[in-house]
Amino acid sequence: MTQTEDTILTLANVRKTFGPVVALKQMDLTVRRGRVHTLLGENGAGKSTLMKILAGVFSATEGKITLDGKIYNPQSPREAAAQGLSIVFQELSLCNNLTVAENILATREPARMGFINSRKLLNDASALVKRLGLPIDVTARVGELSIAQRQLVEIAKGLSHPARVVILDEPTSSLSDSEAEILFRIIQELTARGTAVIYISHRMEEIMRISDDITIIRDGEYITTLERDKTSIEALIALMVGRTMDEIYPPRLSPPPADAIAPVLSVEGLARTGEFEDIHFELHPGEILGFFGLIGSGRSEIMNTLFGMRSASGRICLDGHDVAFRSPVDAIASGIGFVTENRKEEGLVLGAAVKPNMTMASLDQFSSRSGFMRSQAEQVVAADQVERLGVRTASLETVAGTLSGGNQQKIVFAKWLTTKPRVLILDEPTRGVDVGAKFEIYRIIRQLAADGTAVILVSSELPEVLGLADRVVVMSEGRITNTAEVSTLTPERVMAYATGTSS
Amino acid sequence: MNQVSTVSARYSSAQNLLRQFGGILLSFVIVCVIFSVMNERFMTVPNFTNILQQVAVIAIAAFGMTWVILLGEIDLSIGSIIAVAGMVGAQVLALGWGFGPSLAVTLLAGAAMGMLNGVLTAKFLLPSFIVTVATMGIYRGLVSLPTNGAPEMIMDDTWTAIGSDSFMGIPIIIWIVAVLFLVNHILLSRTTFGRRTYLTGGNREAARYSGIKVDKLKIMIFTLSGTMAAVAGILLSSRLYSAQTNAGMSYELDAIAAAVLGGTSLAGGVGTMVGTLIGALIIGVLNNGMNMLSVPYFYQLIVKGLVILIAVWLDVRSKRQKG
Amino acid sequence: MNQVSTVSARYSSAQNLLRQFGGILLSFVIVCVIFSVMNERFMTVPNFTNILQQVAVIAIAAFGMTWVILLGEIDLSIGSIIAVAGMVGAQVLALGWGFGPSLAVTLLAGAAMGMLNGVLTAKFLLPSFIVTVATMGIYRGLVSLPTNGAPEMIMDDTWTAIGSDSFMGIPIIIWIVAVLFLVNHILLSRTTFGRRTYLTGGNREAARYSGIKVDKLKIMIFTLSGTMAAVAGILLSSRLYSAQTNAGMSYELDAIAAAVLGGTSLAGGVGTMVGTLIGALIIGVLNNGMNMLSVPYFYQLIVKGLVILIAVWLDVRSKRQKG
Amino acid sequence: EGIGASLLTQQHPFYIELADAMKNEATAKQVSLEVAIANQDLNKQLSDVEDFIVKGVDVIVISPVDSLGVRAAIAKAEKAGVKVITVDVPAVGSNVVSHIGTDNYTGGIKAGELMAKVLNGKGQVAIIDYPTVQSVVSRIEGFKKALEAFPEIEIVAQQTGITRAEALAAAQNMLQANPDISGIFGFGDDAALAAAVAVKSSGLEDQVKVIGFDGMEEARTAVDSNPVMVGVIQQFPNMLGKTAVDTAIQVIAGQTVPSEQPIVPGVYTGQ
Ligand SMILES: Nc1ncnc2c1ncn2[C@@H]1O[C@H](COP(=O)(O)OP(=O)(O)OP(=O)(O)O)[C@@H](O)[C@H]1O
Ligand SMILES: Nc1ncnc2c1ncn2[C@@H]1O[C@H](COP(=O)(O)OP(=O)(O)OP(=O)(O)O)[C@@H](O)[C@H]1O
Ligand SMILES: [Mg+2]
Ligand SMILES: [Mg+2]
Repeated sequence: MTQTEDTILTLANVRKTFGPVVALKQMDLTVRRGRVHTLLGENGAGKSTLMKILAGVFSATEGKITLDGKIYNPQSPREAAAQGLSIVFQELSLCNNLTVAENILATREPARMGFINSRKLLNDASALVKRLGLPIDVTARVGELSIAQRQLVEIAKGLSHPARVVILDEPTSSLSDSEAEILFRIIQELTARGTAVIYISHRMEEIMRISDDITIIRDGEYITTLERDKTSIEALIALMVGRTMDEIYPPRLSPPPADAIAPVLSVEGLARTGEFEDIHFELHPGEILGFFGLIGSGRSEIMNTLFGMRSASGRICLDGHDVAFRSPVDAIASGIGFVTENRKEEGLVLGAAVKPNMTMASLDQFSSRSGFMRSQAEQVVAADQVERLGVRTASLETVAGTLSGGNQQKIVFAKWLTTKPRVLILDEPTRGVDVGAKFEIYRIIRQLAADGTAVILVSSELPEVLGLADRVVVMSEGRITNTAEVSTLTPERVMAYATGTSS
Repeated sequence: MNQVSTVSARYSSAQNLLRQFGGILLSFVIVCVIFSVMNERFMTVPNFTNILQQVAVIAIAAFGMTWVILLGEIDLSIGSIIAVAGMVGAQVLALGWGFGPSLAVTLLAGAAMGMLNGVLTAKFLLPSFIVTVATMGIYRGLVSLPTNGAPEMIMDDTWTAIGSDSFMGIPIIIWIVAVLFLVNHILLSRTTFGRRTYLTGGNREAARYSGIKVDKLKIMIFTLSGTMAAVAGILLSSRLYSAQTNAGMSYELDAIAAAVLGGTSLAGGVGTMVGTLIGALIIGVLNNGMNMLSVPYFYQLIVKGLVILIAVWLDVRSKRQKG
Repeated sequence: MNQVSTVSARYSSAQNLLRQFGGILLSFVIVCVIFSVMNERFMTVPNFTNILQQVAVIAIAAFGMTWVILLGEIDLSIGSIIAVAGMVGAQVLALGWGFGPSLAVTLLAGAAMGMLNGVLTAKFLLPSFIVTVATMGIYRGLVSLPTNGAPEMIMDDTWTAIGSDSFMGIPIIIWIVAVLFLVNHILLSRTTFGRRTYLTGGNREAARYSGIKVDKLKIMIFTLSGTMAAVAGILLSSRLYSAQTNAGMSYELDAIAAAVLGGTSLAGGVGTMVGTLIGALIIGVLNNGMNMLSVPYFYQLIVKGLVILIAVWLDVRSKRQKG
Repeated sequence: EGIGASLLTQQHPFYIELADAMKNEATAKQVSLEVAIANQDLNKQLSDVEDFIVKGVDVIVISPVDSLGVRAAIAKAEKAGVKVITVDVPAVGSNVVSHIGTDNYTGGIKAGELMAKVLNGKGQVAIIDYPTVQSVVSRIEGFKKALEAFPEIEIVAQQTGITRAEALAAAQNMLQANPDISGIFGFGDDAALAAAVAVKSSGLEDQVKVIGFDGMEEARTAVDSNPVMVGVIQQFPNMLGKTAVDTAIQVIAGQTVPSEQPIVPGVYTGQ
């Protein structure tokens, strides 16, 4: 790798271990001013670890880092920020008890002699959000926001102070395309001013669109750096996973079910004040029904309602019978599974091991009549899921919280596969998942559908919805604006329905 | 949208006060009304002066406790610190050091005990519950060493005046509570120190990532709590004209109850000084009112428990209804 | 991958026991060695029988507390439940109901008090800390009503035999501790009930989304804790031949300390019965050993606090080194 | 070998003096004496006694946490062949070789008579009590018994005030609710001294008289210097302690000792 005039950050032989775990084996990197440098690697490759080293959260076990030619070794996030480095963390780092404004300017509050100027704080935050063009209300309490909105807050927070290097660790994982566009515009403005951007994402399309340089990491090791114009998605994937992959969205294994088959789930006139209204759709066995919409369009709320977490007016029929779930217990008993969008808060017990996490929704399967755990059976099933989904974990006893984001997502997935659901609701199932794993998950979704499971796929990634679903429900502001066979849709048409410009 | 004010300004108007503390204020008013109806002497200025004086020690300890709980930690040692502070003051006074120096030494002792709690929690990574259960015993043991368990008389007139004299017609002890309330309230709601406490209590990792020195903050807050406990100990010893080795026993529970009654969440990140003050007042009014009505001791225990349950329930309910 | 054992099997081998409880076992051994060197009567069978009997009440209460803490909750009312249980037993015995029915009524009373805690926490959404601070007072008030604060003698020979007789050369009280330990240990480590407790304690929302009936679980566990406290109360009253209205005062702190010493995390989701038993033993050995050495009372408080700090610190350190 | 003593508490001047007297006497008579503090917890007292038995003391001196509940500890000692002497608080329903104690009921009567005298047989009286301690209950009973002879004296309030701080609050609140109170009886020195503070802070020094029980130095000084404190029933812990150790030595030597050794309290009304 060559040092050039506009080099701002270099890493050489950086290594990081957590006790026995080697997160980074050997990393090199050269980042240049005014360019977007993307890091690409599978889940657990060590990307976030590397970024946290740069952000002063961890210090490297070995290696040398220079910033603007000077040795750079920050001991704390504060020090890193002082040296002109800012970061948008992958795992959300917000305080739910405070407002958006208070979070954005946390530790940088306008203050005199320690006294905070609240008015100025509010004004500064509003101005910042307006300048960035982000659709968020700075007076809202973060705890009341959806995951996607929190991600926007996180972005605002990361960009709240001037920086020479901006790190964005999977900033778009919960965003839909239109919000992502805002971010891409911001990135363009940053690079135009000469700021270096380090970008991490698993979405290949956007990587090809916005990157200048792309570095591949595999198993904590530097593989190579390529210029965007001199490579292709296929080549990148091959480098990243170590093999070639011809098709990201696997083809259907069997023809989509005929409309004649009785729907397993049908919903009529479902409404919840202020969140969604007049929701109606049918779901057939073996079908994959996509739900697309911008953030806050109400999809997650509907799924929570179907799962018995919230009440709503309207009818829900399962196998032709009206049902009224009072809790997830009822929903699960009726054969519904739900991969939630917020895996940290709703999906995983981060402090527990991989195995109990995988079996927690199907404990009755592993219970003897007298209530004892059938450990052997549990062991077999969990090991099988690890194998099947390719979860990267040292063992079944590894604490789930120490796994990389994508691997955590696979565990949540495994948890619901273990329940063998008839209806599986997937809310952003591939959030933060690498292409290899995504392919695995898509393959599993296809397999499930082929076996007769009815799948609802809520996603903010349009290619994913169009690539997998049989039919697509498009939502805008709590209403369904269109339901159609996927073959009749184009990305442009879907976006038009989603933004409410066409109906 | 512009009408919505910031967190700190949000508490300023009476209407907002009502909205935020509706549940707990309601309980307070109900309790006061019941007692007034049952005893005509309850609703009098001298009796309220009385209540404020009696509640002072708990209230001040609860101010310190509120900080600790906001951070998501707990401090069970403050009852013992109250006792140690009184004893240190009495001993230093007995050595003839005079009021000012004795006061300073006592406050320093409280700060040091609090700081020790903080260092053990922050630097040695021990859970604060266990640290302060342990130091609760250690400090309670220490307090008894100088006198072998006996109380120590306090002869200093200035010291004892704190607990019994008045300034501008209002007992000094009430002035102290008022000033400490204001200081703590402003510190919490208007300064970066307070904001850092909320941030850290809300999400420790996020606070660390945002560049807050969490360890330092923790140590500072335990030191603050220890200092508040020392002030409480000074007031108590001055009210009793002596340092008792069993002073402040189980006051930590009253202080926690006051804070939680006032809406402070034990999970950290949520709470206010105003709430804590109201919580402490409820406890004080209850104790006083039941004494006035000659409710037997055991029934007092029962009634107090019931009122705490109802008050917290009203509060939880009113918060849930708002969404 | 196949080498990896299951959660429950992990504790079975001696080596794993050492790995998991290294820090705390080390403290236990050190304390025992020090006492043996300083007093030759310490390391004798009669003295260890002694220690086990003395520690029985705390250990059993701590078993119940471990469940509650694992769930991320706390139960401060168990000291009072211990007292109420003794009093209920004594009163029912005094009515002439005989041993069996009295035992049943007492256990039911404990279960009911625990269940009330659970219902208030789970259904009324009140924080368990405040619920149990309140019921601590309420139950303590209730216990005094039948006798107006006086103790009640227990004349039933079977009841008093529990605390003083032996079976196969080993005191009955030790049999009871052993059996309850095994029951709780197996329940926690091998059943779905135990698994649900760990998972819910680790992340309540995730548990709810996975179809665990969190409210029901919570009520069951508080009921269990109340029942364990009732057993502790029965043992205590049988050891004392009487029901004391101030029995069990502040035992909740000892029970919590035992659990936390044994590695149970107050945040929930982490802990074992084995650890709690070792924690209770450390506390028992300390109390006994210092008595044997005639350490004055106040120094005992200090030493006990210091040992708790050191033990938890050793434990935290050994866990951190492992990764 | 030697004497083991299990005392109720170490946070009260009475028991500190008692313990000191025992230690001094033991030193003087050259016997070994070990003191354990039950801290008002009967279970701890039982454990302390069990530990004494394992250690092999010859005699155990107990000041029971509770008259009835101490039976278990005494039975344990009996089984192990260790003789028990009670001091201050008697044991009910079990055999001890000797009891040395203040006659609390008589002391209460003396307090009542003193109260009647300073009030000239008429007025409103309040009591600060501690209902779970038997010796205190006896004092209050004696006090009330003595006042029965004076129909113009009315007991208008009775509240619990275990620690000095609680007693202060209780006294203040009783005075607030009953402004015509002219006498307060505190079950112990702490309660009485706290009541005197409450009287002063309510500005009722000319109206209210306070009588205490125990008669430790601080209270006696207060009687000497503070006109509100008109008197205190005086116990003699040093005598109790000395007698207890002497009795224990006699028991070890195999001599017979009197089963009751009552120490009648005095009335201290100043020099
Ligand atoms: N605090 C920690 N303790 C132990 N191991 C850790 C810790 N943090 C990360 N790891 C391990 O380090 C490795 C790299 O993780 P990292 O989060 O950097 O991956 P990543 O490339 O960002 O993956 P993803 O794409 O899923 O976000 C993983 O094996 C992970 O389990
Ligand atoms: N816990 C909550 N409390 C209050 N409001 C909420 C909560 N969760 C979501 N909302 C709000 O409900 C609305 C619908 O959000 P929902 O999460 O269902 O949308 P979505 O289409 O799934 O989009 P997203 O991509 O953000 O998940 C939004 O306005 C959101 O702010
Ligand atoms: Mg990552
Ligand atoms: Mg959503």
